[in-house]
Amino acid sequence: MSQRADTATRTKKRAEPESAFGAALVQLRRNPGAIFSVVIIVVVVISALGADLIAPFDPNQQDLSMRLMPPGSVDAEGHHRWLGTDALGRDVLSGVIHGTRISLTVALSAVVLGLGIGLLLGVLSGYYRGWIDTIIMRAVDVTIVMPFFLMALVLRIALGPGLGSIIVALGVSGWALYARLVRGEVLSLRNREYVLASQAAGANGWYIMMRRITPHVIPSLLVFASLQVGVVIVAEASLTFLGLGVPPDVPSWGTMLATGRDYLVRAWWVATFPGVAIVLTVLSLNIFGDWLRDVRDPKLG
Amino acid sequence: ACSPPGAGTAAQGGDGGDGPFEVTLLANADPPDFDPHTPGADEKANVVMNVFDTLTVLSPDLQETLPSLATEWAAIDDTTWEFTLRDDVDFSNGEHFDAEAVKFSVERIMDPDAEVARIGYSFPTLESAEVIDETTVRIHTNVPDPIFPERAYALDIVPPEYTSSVSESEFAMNPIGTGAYTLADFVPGQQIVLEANPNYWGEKPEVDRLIIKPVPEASTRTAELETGGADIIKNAPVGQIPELEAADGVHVEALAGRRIAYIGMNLLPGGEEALQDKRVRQALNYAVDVQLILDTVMEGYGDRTATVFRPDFTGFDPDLKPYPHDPEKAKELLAEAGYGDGLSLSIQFSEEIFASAGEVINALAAQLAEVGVDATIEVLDHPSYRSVVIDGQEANEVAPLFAWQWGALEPSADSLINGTLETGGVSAYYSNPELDDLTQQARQEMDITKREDLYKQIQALLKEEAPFIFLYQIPDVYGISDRVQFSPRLDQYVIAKDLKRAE
Amino acid sequence: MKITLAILTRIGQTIVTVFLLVTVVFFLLRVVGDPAELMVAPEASRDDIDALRARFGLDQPILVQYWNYLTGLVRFDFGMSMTQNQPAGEIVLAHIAPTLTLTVLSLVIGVPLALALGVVAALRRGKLIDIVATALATLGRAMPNFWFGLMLIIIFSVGLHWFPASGYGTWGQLVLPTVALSVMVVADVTRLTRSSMLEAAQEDYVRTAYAKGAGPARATVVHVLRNALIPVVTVVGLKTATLISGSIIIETIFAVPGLGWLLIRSINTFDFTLIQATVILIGILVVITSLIVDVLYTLIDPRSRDVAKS
Amino acid sequence: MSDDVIVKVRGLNKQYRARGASGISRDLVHAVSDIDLDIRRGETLGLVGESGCGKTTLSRMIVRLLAPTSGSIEFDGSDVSSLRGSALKQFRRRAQIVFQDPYASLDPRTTVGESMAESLVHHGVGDRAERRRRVAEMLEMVGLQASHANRYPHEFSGGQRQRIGIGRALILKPDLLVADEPVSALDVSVQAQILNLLRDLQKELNLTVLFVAHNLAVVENVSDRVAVMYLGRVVEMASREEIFANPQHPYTETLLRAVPTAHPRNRRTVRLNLGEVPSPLNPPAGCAFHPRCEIARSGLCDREPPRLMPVPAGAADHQASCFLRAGEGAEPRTAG
Amino acid sequence: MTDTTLSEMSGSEGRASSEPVLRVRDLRTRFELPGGDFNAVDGVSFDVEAGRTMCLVGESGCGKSMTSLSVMGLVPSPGKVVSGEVLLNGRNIADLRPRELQKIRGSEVSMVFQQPLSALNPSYRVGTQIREVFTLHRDWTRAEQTEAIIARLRDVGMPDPEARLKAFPHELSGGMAQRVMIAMALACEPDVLIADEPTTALDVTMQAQILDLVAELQKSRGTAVVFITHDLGVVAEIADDVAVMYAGEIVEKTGVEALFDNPMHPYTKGLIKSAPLLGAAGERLVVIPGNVPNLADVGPGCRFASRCTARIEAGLTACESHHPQLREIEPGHSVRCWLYDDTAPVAGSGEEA
Ligand SMILES: Nc1ncnc2c1ncn2[C@@H]1O[C@H](COP(=O)(O)OP(=O)(O)OP(=O)(O)O)[C@@H](O)[C@H]1O
Ligand SMILES: Nc1ncnc2c1ncn2[C@@H]1O[C@H](COP(=O)(O)OP(=O)(O)OP(=O)(O)O)[C@@H](O)[C@H]1O
Ligand SMILES: [Mg+2]
Ligand SMILES: [Mg+2]
Repeated sequence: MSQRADTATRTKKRAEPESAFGAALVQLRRNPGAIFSVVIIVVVVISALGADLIAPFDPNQQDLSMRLMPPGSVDAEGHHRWLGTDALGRDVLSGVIHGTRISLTVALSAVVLGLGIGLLLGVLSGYYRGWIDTIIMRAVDVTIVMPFFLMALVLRIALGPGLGSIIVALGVSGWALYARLVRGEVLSLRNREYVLASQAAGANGWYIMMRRITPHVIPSLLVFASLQVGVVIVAEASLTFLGLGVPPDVPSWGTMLATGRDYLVRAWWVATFPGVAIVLTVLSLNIFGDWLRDVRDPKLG
Repeated sequence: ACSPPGAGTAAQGGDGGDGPFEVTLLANADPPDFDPHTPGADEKANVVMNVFDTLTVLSPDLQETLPSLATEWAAIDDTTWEFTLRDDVDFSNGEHFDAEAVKFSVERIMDPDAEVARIGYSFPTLESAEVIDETTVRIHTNVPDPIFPERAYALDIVPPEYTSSVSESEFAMNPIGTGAYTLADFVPGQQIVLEANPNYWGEKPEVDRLIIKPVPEASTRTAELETGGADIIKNAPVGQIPELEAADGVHVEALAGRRIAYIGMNLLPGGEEALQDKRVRQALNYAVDVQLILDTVMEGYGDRTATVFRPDFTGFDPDLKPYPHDPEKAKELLAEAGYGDGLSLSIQFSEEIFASAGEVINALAAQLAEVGVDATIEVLDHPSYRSVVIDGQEANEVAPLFAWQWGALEPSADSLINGTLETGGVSAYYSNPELDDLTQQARQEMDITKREDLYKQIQALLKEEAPFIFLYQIPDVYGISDRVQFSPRLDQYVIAKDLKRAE
Repeated sequence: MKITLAILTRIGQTIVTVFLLVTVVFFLLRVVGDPAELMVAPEASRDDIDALRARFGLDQPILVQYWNYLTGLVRFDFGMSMTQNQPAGEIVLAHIAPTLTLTVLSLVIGVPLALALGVVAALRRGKLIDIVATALATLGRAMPNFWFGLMLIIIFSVGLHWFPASGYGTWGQLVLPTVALSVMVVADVTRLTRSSMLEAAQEDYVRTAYAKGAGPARATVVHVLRNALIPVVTVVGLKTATLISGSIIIETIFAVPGLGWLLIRSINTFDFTLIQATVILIGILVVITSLIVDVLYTLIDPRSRDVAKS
Repeated sequence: MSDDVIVKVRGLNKQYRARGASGISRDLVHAVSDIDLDIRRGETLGLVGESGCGKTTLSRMIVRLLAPTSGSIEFDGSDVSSLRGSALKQFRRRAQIVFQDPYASLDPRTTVGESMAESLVHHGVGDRAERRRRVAEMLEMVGLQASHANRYPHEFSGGQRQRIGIGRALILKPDLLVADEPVSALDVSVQAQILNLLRDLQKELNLTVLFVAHNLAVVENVSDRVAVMYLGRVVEMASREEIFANPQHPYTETLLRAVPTAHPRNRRTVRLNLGEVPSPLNPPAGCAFHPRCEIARSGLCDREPPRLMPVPAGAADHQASCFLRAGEGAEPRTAG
Repeated sequence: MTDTTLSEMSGSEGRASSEPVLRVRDLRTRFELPGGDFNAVDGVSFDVEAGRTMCLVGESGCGKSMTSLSVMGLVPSPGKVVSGEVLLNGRNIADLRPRELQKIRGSEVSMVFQQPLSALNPSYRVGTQIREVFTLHRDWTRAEQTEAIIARLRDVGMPDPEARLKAFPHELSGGMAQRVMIAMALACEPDVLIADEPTTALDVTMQAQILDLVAELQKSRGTAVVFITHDLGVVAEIADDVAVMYAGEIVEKTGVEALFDNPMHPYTKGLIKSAPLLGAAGERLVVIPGNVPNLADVGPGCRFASRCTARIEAGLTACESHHPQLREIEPGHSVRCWLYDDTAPVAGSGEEA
């Protein structure tokens, strides 16, 4: 008997896909934090895509005679160095802009990689249960227990230096979280009546996983991923700080921070601006992710 | 610098002038152990050099060989050195020092059956030790070794009775020597405390306690020095040197160090084709402006070298000038060699290979780019980098260009050439029979002028052949509290008994 | 009866996880390279390297090495450290205390603070204090912690001379690393507390409380908070695990000789046995933490207790 | 029509392993125990029982969405209880199910048309156009419009969704339709629409229906025969008229007494003391109903579970699992 | 227990029995949502007298729960009571300060909800949750509280109440949990008990017991009960008076027998006929065509107009354009329908008037 009222409440609470989008737009207008985060994210994405057009200098262009110029100064050739120059005389602003591209590429690829693995294994684990589940979940445990830096180091050595191995390292160490999340969702989805209905219609396991389960997992996974992008940006910077990350000639926020740390007192701008870029971006991703979640789950909204 | 409340570190103990004088030294990490005869000399030096004595010592510039446990020495024949020993020396546990202890130490080092790896490789010429009487010992070498008395600086003397009565690892953790200090306390990760040895045979040192603390992060070491949490830090990040120079209560002491930085080239068969051409190698040397890098990136520290010879090396040729910065010449040579349209090379390094390696390599790469050499930078973590370069000839994973350095302890180029240039050297990616021959001759030449002459020939050959991009002598920069008087040594050791209270 | 069974099963799972961890770490490390080459001085001869290999059994087939290692573990023998003349197990044990001290301190400081912030933010939803608290919490996630750590040193040690910049042993030395770690705790726990408060506030039983005549304060503290804490416990548990294994950077910066510090050090010296021992110990600590969380969970959530009844 | 059995269930059991919070408790839930059941071709068999008594479990086993722990299910003469793979798929063409919750049983991200056509796709029926035609036809048959095929479930009310669910189940023209509480989630006014629809469709398509409900009045309205379940067992089975006019099992009597009256004038005047439903985790020994039963006899009813037997003794089409009532042919009936 | 006499005084004895304990006048509860604004409760008025049970019936979403929550002053945001009065013992709750309102809730008026298990706090023992009511409203010692808790649990027919005190909600069946809820609601002997579909989540046998329980307790205490349900069977079982709601409004209001004997509103008629009745086997059910309108866009006319067949039979034209008022057609029987209203405007006259 309970079901009748159950569904009555559920219709009030459940956000349906189409109407949620409209509601999301309306909500966006009402939420200054979300507007701020969207603006920052747009700026970041634009800098990443158009770095070559926007940045005033080649980020790798050195001039040892113009090193450590403070923000706002004008160099010998009369160019403004809005955010100053670093120890090799490279333009900090240009570095920050180009750094966007690398940091974002690394973070997004790592998240996509981790998400891909996590989604696949999480769905398999949650759908099939049994020994597949046991194996995958033990692997999850091990990955989570394994120190991230050890994994990063080993992968880096195994795969050689370069962006690829960092992406793999960051991605591989993230899969377990996604897999866990996905598995949890799948466990609750696989007994939904519409999944059973599909089974009754003669669908096989693969079809059900691909068509009836995965599409429902993805939205909450994306919300989580948007938060995770921020985590990965910070993790990349940390790896670089420990010398396990992005090579020093690649202008990423992490490398700028890592090399700039020696100048924190003498030339604060070298590390501060990329630091601010990280903080703002990650902050925005977090606010955005929170907001996405609120919109999806109107119980909190 | 004033002291933070509650810091409670011993560094402040000696401030008053009359209390015990404590000096705090910050290191990167704890040494693995304190056995002077096992590898890891650099990490252990802070303890070993203070706890143990050697037969001879070198002057801070490494030019002069001075008496220590040995009062005098002479070559008896081509392969025998005789040392006369002090008779008034006891180990800190009371065991008496005599010729047997020297023989024991030599045999310990050379023991082929030792449980653990010993540093036999540091004494390539050492054959055996012979006790003549209590205060006389003879060292036999397998080939004539003119510089053995200098090498003896690395030969730490251990007490035979104690050493053989305890296990390897016990000795390694509880070292007993004749030195001015004894190991009073060791808390892994926190501190090593050395205390003045009351029974020391020499002059009583001013520093009562030397405290060595491991602080892995360089910026933190700088901060500790600035806050008074430390008295001496080594190798502050170059970028922070001006900050230290400006800070209150702290001064900077620097020295052109014993380590020579260079860019190695993989010249073995299977290495980069273009580099086989001497003109290309020379062009690379012309292309770089090392002095500019020293003046800027290195904040004015570090001395340009013409080749890999230090000024203190036997036979150093002061007239041999470094390659000048001449991009035009470089382009010309490249064009001659058929690389006028440019050349792509990759350059490998690890951040730890020398100070500011990342920035230096970046700057070098930018300079190479100006003459059309596109140098892709590849950074490895230090351990893997080491394993790539050291003994990596067969695997041949090393990049065409790689940043490397060598720090000979003696004022001789021998170990450097042996390790990095002589055919088959552990990190040699070069093979030149002429060089091998000259090196072999110099090694065995007892006559000093002839030896000097051979080394001059080697230097000329090196400059001409340009198997490296020659860089500079890596500076040893110390940040020092104003309460301590310290003059750096070329060998980078902090010898506590040489430290003085500042007036 | 069933509770004991539950605990036994958990311990069984733990053993399996640790065994897998050991295996993964063991083989991963062997992929990486030969420690013998890395350990000797550059000036060493090939014979020295071979001697070293023989000494640590690195010349044996890998499966034999693995078997020997496993049989050693069963006897709690983690092997000799390759760089330090001591059993790896002893070295690792000597480095547990600083990590645990920092972890516990940052939890003791961070969790109550985060709870307070989260509760206030949830109660004043949309108000200034909510925005400030959430922003601060988010900032904690957004700031790379090495940067934050260095900033702390520059401001509070170099600038203000309030606290020593590094080391371990005095209370003063614990302040800055604890703050740096607490920020990580505060960030996540605040956010979770806030959202789980908001969620619990929607529950029917809160309406019941109001219908009974409870005021907002009572409804919030007695009814909402208590239930909101349940998911928070889980996250604090996970967080503790990250604190234990993730204190690497903080320990490096503040020169705290804990497990993270040891791990980085053994990674840098390629001391395989020490890496293995450290990772296994970290693994065990993490798994113990999750056991403790499970127990706490049972205490705080009566629904998870009824496994025992029927 | 009368004695042609299409589904023959014998000794059917289903046990669930109930997982505790820590994931390791090994309690067994006996959701369905020892059920024998025949469904005759063309009839509507109503299945009633209280929440948790195993109705859903039984109905899902019959269409093989769940595998039985033991026992057999014969469909049209062949055992389907252990079918797998393509044989199972073939069986599914002939036995379909309508779910209880009209909101949960349609994938919110799939159009109604696609959901309905899904079984056609899996069974390779027709091409796209043909499938679209059949979906349109079916939509109209259940009282919706062909144009609704392109809409998403959230655009429909509960009653409309339930129509879609029925349409989806019938599109393969199955022989057996299991309807698991298809109207429990609906308001009375909509419930009436759905009940009428089911009745019409059954006639039109010559369906056999297993109709599950907890509302006795609903069951009475649609069924030819009725089975009453209690705690995993069928305790009584008879034709509709028999069950309502002449209930034999004390539990059935209890159920009937508990139904609210249709008019205030017929209000109950005595307070009912009906007891609590025990947990299926550890059902009472013997007859599961004996702790609540007014006529239970200790030493008889608490020993072992009674089986379905003809009651009154020798009755052709009325069975109940009650020792006391079965023996009534011999003993005079005691309580009223 | 002086309270009992107090509540009795203010309840059944001290007041003329015609004086209702609860009067709701023209209550309007509004939701302003991005998707449109609407009145979930739209001008609802009713009275409940002490010792009587007033049933609110209607389909899902018609505003039954919002009505009850408005009476309690517990409308969830963004909902708001925008007009009308709720007079409890003559005092308008809208005029009360929050503290006074809190004093009233749980002591003068209390409520039982539909989902007993989620309405109980999962983290506290049953006894603790009942005790909270006493802590909030009575100056009793712990021992007195415990005694009263046990007494209340016994009242609601809880077997072994001393042991059940220590139970957590998840250890109870739905029926037991609902008894606890009722014990809690009646703990302070309120004048008014609002029960929002208290049996919908329960099985028939359980429902029968709960209905008995409510009726019995009410009789013994003289409590006024507002009983919300969608099940006409339950109404028949328990109600004295009935109000039928449709789309936020009351469309018919009368005594229970009158409602079943002589339903007037076409919606009420449909409702009664569409429910299958025991004993009426195999009959085709009467169906109300169409669906409940969306509250956010109700037209100017009768909200039932689009589904109403009677309107067509009677040839009424006003229904789509003019909103009917609730009128007392017979004594104690009010209907909101133009069929019973001679003043029904003729088509087009709306625009003219
Ligand atoms: N997947 C499952 N795991 C464990 N127990 C289950 C599972 N599904 C059902 N059960 C249990 O089996 C018993 C029968 O459940 P079932 O759903 O068949 O009952 P039902 O009669 O359909 O109830 P309702 O009227 O509530 O739908 C219940 O006690 C239920 O808790
Ligand atoms: N929190 C809310 N936000 C927005 N709309 C709401 C909210 N709660 C209820 N409503 C709307 O108010 C109207 C009345 O709801 P209410 O809960 O009173 O209905 P009900 O008659 O109690 O229905 P049910 O029988 O399903 O309990 C419905 O249309 C519902 O959608
Ligand atoms: Mg069911
Ligand atoms: Mg309601």
